[in-house]
Amino acid sequence: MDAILLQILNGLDKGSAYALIALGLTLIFGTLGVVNFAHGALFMIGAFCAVTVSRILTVSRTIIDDTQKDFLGNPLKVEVPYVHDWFGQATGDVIIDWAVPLSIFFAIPVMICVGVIMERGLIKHFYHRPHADQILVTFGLAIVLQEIIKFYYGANPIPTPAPSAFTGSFDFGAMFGFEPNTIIYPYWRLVYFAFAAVIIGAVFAFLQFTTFGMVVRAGMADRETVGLLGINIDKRFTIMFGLAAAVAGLAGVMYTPINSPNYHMGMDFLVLSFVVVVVGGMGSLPGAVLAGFLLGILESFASMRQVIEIIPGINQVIIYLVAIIILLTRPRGLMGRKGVMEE
Amino acid sequence: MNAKSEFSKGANAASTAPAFLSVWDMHSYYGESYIVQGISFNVHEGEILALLGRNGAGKTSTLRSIARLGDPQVTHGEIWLDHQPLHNMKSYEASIAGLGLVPEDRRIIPGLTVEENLKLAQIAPPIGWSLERLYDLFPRLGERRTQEGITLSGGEQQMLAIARALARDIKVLLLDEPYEGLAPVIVDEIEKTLKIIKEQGMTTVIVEQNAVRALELADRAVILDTGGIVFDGLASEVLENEELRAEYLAI
Amino acid sequence: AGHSGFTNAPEGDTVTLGFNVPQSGPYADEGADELRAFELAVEHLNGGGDGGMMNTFSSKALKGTGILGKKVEYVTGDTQTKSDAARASAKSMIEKDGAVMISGGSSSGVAVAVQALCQEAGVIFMAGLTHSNDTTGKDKKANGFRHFFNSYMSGAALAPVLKNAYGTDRKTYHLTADYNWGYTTEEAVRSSTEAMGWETVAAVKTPLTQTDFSSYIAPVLQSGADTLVLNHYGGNMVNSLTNAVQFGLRDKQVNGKDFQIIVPLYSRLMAKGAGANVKGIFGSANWHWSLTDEGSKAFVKSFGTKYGFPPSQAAHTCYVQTMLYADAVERAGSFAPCAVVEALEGFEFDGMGNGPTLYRAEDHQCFKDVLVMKGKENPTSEFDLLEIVEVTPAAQVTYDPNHPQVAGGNLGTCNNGA
Amino acid sequence: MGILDVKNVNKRFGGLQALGDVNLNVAENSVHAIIGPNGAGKSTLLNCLVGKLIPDTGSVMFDGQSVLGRKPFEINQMGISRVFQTPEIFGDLSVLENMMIPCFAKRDGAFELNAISSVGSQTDIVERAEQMLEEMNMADKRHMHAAALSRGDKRRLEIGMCLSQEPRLLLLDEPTAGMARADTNNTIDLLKQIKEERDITIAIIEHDMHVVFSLAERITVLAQGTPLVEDTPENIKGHPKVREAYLGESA
Amino acid sequence: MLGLQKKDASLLLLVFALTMLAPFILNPFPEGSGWAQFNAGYPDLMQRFVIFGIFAIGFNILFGLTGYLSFGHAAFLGVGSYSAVWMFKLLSMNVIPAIALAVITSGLFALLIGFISLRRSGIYFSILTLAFAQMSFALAYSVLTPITGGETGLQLALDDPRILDSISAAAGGNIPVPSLFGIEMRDSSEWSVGSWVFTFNNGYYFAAFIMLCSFYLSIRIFRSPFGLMLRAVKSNQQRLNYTGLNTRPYTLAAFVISGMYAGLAGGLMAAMDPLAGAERMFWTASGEVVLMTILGGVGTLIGPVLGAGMIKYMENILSKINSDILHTWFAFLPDGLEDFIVTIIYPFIGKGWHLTLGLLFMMVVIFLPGGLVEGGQKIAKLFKRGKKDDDGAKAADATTPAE
Ligand SMILES: Nc1ncnc2c1ncn2[C@@H]1O[C@H](COP(=O)(O)OP(=O)(O)OP(=O)(O)O)[C@@H](O)[C@H]1O
Ligand SMILES: Nc1ncnc2c1ncn2[C@@H]1O[C@H](COP(=O)(O)OP(=O)(O)OP(=O)(O)O)[C@@H](O)[C@H]1O
Ligand SMILES: [Mg+2]
Ligand SMILES: [Mg+2]
Repeated sequence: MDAILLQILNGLDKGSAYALIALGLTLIFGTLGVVNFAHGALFMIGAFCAVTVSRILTVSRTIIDDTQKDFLGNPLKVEVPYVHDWFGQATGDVIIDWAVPLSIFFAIPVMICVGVIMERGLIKHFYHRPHADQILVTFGLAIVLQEIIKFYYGANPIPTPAPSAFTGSFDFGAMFGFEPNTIIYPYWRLVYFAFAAVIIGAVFAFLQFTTFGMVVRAGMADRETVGLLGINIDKRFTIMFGLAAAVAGLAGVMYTPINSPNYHMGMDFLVLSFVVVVVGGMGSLPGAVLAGFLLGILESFASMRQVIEIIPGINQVIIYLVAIIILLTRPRGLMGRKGVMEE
Repeated sequence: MNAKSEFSKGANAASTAPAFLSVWDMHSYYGESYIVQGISFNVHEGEILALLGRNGAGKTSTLRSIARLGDPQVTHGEIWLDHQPLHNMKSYEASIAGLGLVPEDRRIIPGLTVEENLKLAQIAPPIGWSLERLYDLFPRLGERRTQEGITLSGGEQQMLAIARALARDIKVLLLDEPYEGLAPVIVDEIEKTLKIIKEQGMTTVIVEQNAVRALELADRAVILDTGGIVFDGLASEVLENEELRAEYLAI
Repeated sequence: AGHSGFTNAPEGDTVTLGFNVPQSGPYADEGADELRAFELAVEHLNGGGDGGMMNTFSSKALKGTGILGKKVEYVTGDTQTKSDAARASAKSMIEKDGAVMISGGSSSGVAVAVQALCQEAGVIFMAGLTHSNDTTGKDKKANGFRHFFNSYMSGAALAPVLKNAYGTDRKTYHLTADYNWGYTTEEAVRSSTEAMGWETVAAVKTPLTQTDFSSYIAPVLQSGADTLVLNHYGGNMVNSLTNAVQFGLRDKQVNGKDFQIIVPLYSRLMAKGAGANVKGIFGSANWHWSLTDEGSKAFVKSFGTKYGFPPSQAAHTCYVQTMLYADAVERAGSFAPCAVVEALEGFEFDGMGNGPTLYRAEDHQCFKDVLVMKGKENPTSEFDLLEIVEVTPAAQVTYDPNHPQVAGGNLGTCNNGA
Repeated sequence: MGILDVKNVNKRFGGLQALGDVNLNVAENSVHAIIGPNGAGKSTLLNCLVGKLIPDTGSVMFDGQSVLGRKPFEINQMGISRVFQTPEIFGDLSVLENMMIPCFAKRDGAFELNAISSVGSQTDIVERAEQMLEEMNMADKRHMHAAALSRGDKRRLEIGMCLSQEPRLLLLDEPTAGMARADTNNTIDLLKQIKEERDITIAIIEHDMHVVFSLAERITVLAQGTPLVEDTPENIKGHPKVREAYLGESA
Repeated sequence: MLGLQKKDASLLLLVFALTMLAPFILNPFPEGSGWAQFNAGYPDLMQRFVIFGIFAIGFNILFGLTGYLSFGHAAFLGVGSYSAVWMFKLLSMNVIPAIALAVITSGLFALLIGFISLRRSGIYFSILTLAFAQMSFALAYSVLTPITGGETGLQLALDDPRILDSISAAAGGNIPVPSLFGIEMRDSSEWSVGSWVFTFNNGYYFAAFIMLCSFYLSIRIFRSPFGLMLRAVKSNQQRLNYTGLNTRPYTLAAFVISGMYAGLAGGLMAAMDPLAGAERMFWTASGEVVLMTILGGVGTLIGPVLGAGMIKYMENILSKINSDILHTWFAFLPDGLEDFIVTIIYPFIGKGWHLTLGLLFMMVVIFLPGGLVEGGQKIAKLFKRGKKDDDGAKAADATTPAE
């Protein structure tokens, strides 16, 4: 029982990551119909926004400490962050500690810019081109973005911890009368879950309660006719792209404390996010979110020792297996709309 | 439009003409195929102009060029609507400037209901007929307002396409084969509507294969053949001119 | 090119070595460090720089005049940490550039694949970072040599230290990367810890492509285990360790003991990726820059002077492998692979950082001291993340070539190729 | 007993009764027209005949065999060909290739793995397709991409494709909509000629009364999903209800 | 010729000439010169060109003709490789049975996966194929290690049974190498002219011969009624159904044929280098063949081969250029300038080769929509301009897909 509850919790949180990534992708892929292989790269850039912010916060001057020696036996150079100089050691440390949450404010404008530039400069010319061309150009872009990050930040993962207030975990089990330590849950993951819920809600509200969503859907189905009705669809597509990039970026920022970011993290998530979007059904936002959570939870169950013992290797394939079953039983995924990318 | 620069800047015959909509020496291409081969004509405020010709004559291409749809690409020429230079505009700007086109294959937007299709037309200003008024004119649409637009019958779709154009406050209405697929009674109905909106001062260009009906409705007619104008005059003239009818319209 | 009895016999006054390292993919930084070491080794062989370990190496055959008087040149390639790509790259070095020796790599999959290729082609393979037992176990090849230690040795070296630190009554939970290296490492650590009385509660395999290990970590406490062994390497290890710390495992008490985490194979770059999470965690390593023997000091000095930071253990291995190869050629007086194999088989040496070392003839595995490491509590710099807690003497990690953990396979005979 | 026998067919879309108890009997070798207001269910009825829709209840027999439950390609292989209301052609292929495909289907059946011989070497097919294009007056366009055809031409091509299959029952959904008068007349002649030369049955939906009255031997009037009357053209023309509900004053 | 139209026949001849003369064409720079780095005329890379060419040609039969974008084709390649290696292990080092089994098993595997995946179209189909391939990869890498060798790949061992070869098995502790009735695949002969060295490798010519056959077959398929039907599927499935044609067997046949091409490529790969790794089935490998096809030109005959060549060239040549080599190239420049130029170029070569690849992808789609073939056609047109091309040729173009 508690084992199952635990995996549901784990699944929810894995699911919120999947859902958040898929949400950004489905805005571009499910709604605008652009096969965006660079989406993972956007997620990765978001994560590196957090890295960059913590680097900026720890920009330091160097002092020589004669009492200590470095590996070559020379006096040790010690780095003192400027924030220490400006705000004092204690406040400075708190600011550095809160780098990840602070990066949200940095990431939003950056990601919107990245999205807008990407759309205006590149994707714009590909709406009416075959999907094959979109794949090639966005894949190329993804590689380029990835390599740029690799060039500046290296290939090694870069630890980007959560504020110390959020380290450690929370004993759920004890709260609900289970044995202590049976159901523990890290604080940061709770934060991530809540954050995902807020973002998902906000995006829904934006697309549901404004005519924006309808216009964009219409524009994707038939740009020409929408133009005939006096609507500047290009502008809205651009906004949509900026929004999607921001969502992807924020997902990345908040993910950094969970897993140290590295330059290929986007590629690692790419295939999975496509699977989530398609299983959710093309063109459906709720579908993508639902599929994210569903796959997250099922993946968690499949990784239970008791399950692996019965079906060895199930944890390796569960996501794909479920995807196949869903796509075979429901022709357009969980909640897909007819006619979107069916040919 | 990369062709913009090629529009002649100085002496433009069109701009001085009293016409409401005027097309002057327009050339358009689909890729490399040269389709609209330098046509000029004027439409005066409040009149109905019938644009006729055989299949493949270039009628649709002409309307699409005027509506600035990008394909075919206009490489040379001027288009003026009520003193506004359409040839410098994109299609959405042309629409805001007052141009309304009912495209030939109706172009109902998949995924949207009937009502959403209409509402879409009322997002950008200027807004024309209200939904109620449109449903009054086409009760079938009112009954089906929540049905997905593309599941309508062919004729119903045609009604929706016309209604959608009227939902915007337009200065000129371009109709590409509006009677196609409509039952004779409905054709009568639409004809009446066109007359009504003409009385209200609407300027209309109608492309129609049912030439007789179009000519009976129209004040003037332009006949196209392989991308060029072969006749420009009063509609009644065409009806009377056996030779012309036989040669270009087979009626 | 040419037919002098063996593949790619050097013709002019130069000899070409092939350095095949991951330049793209997750291990690119490790690869870059390996490449630095290779470049340094070539510099030293050609008489440049301060000579590095050439001065401390017990064999004095090398003179800084290249190898057998031929200037050393090298080509580089990208393994992408994929066996196919690694073989393609190695093949191009052999077929196009005329390399007589291939070295490098940072995974066992690649090492085994390239080693087999070199055996077929008739060139020498000096393995880079590869830790699986298989490389010199069931997949051993006569033309291949490994300086790096292996899973068995990790287990053997760790056990006594763990016993001292955590006692003989522990319940362990293994998370194991679901592929060959993971299997051999789990087996090694399990058998050595079980031998000292620890109980293995569970062992769960995790997919290679897994990035978030939460669903594997969370049930650990429920199982009643008080020790978690992460048989993970690279990105897997960074993530699983980060996740484990996130779940607060290290703050917990189980069975009345502090919960502990163990990482059998450590590397400095991984420790860097995991950041503060490594503090106080035990693991093993092949070599570390803080060793104070003469060889290590010399190497760290020349590497650090040239590049500004201390070398990683991967860099050390690659440097040493290049030196050992060059030395063997000198001693054999020939570049012919079979001559080199003969010179290296059973070769004993010292001064390369891990004390007296033997290249065993039976399986071409190196036997030397193994380090047991611990994440440092108060690092002074970004390189100073691990500290040596124990140098386990070679004798303690030496095993019989027919030991069940490494049994199988056939070394075959050396191949000179064309 | 007719070649096509539709009994008590019902089809609902949600709350809408698109077809209600439709009975229709088409005699062999006749031309049977189905007319009716827009949205009457004419296309829906055809959809039920070719397997695009499955009726909720009722039976559809073709030549003594039930059509229901068969896949579209099986139904076509039984001898029913259909022209759609909006042209369905192979836009990416040339006009000639468009025409060859139905010829292959006719000769080789639903599937034939002929991956080695070249299309050009199938002289019978090529000749047949060329001949069909001649008949449809489209030979000069044989190398064009079908997507680049004008709308009227697309429709002609589609009719030609269906005819080339020499079906026993040809279903035409507004075949001449948007077609120039001259071509409409050609099409009427062609259909007449084909009907005379071969034993073919034609069911046609049309809003163009000129076409209907020059071809049809019997006419069924459909309104709101149910047959209103079935009679000869002469009687239909004079039928007051039909005049009111459908034909309007222009008939 | 060979039942082909003149245009196709000349294309085939061209490809024939190119493959036969590849050792010369790909080695334009004399040994030892700075540019020798760019020579690609060594056996392994030449083999790779033709083998990935086969893979891409086959993929194009499915994707180019029917428009069904499979994102799991690497699975068939992997299965082909595993089958071939098992054949080497169990039966004989002769490449014929190995390749035959590779083609058969991958065909069967494709039949199974195609039968299920083709129930859906568009992106849903793509994700189904992707899912199957990823499952194959994951299992091959882990649970199926006893069959696949897992991480280290499936390799030959000295004590493999090799039933048919047992008598002639090479003595002396070395594993025998794949051969065609005694002609060893890895054997090469060399020809030096001046400072040029040209290598003629048995394996390459064997693979090239098979590639030519596959290419010929693919031309026949493109021009056949079957090919026409596949293009019709891409254009309008609905119309095809109402024209009395059952689309399913057509698409399934195309899927299986392209799966067998992939298996053939996999088998050949093992024949050239008897090792089969699971990474061959990873999604990036499937993605690679998609990219190759698009890069060269979807639906064109020669495009996929060009695309394959391009990507493999970048992967194998560009990645090997290191800063040392750069310095030797620009050594003639004054020091400061040399360093400057090297710093500028350095991020794009060696470990930065991916960056160049990404940029290349973007450049090609942006400037040559239609892929490399389109670029070739544009150049050809420039030359033709002077010759005043006739309209007849243009009209003929419309009936046949571009090359
Ligand atoms: N997308 C296109 N690409 C190339 N040529 C085209 C394209 N669309 C139309 N054409 C060609 O342009 C010419 C004019 O076509 P257009 O559609 O304007 O004719 P139309 O007068 O509207 O005919 P119809 O009465 O049949 O609708 C035709 O010859 C047609 O083949
Ligand atoms: N998929 C569907 N879902 C809901 N309603 C539908 C669907 N298809 C058709 N209808 C409705 O069924 C009715 C009959 O449509 P049908 O297309 O058969 O008319 P029709 O007689 O062919 O008219 P027209 O002459 O205008 O083409 C219409 O009112 C239409 O809106
Ligand atoms: Mg038209
Ligand atoms: Mg209809």
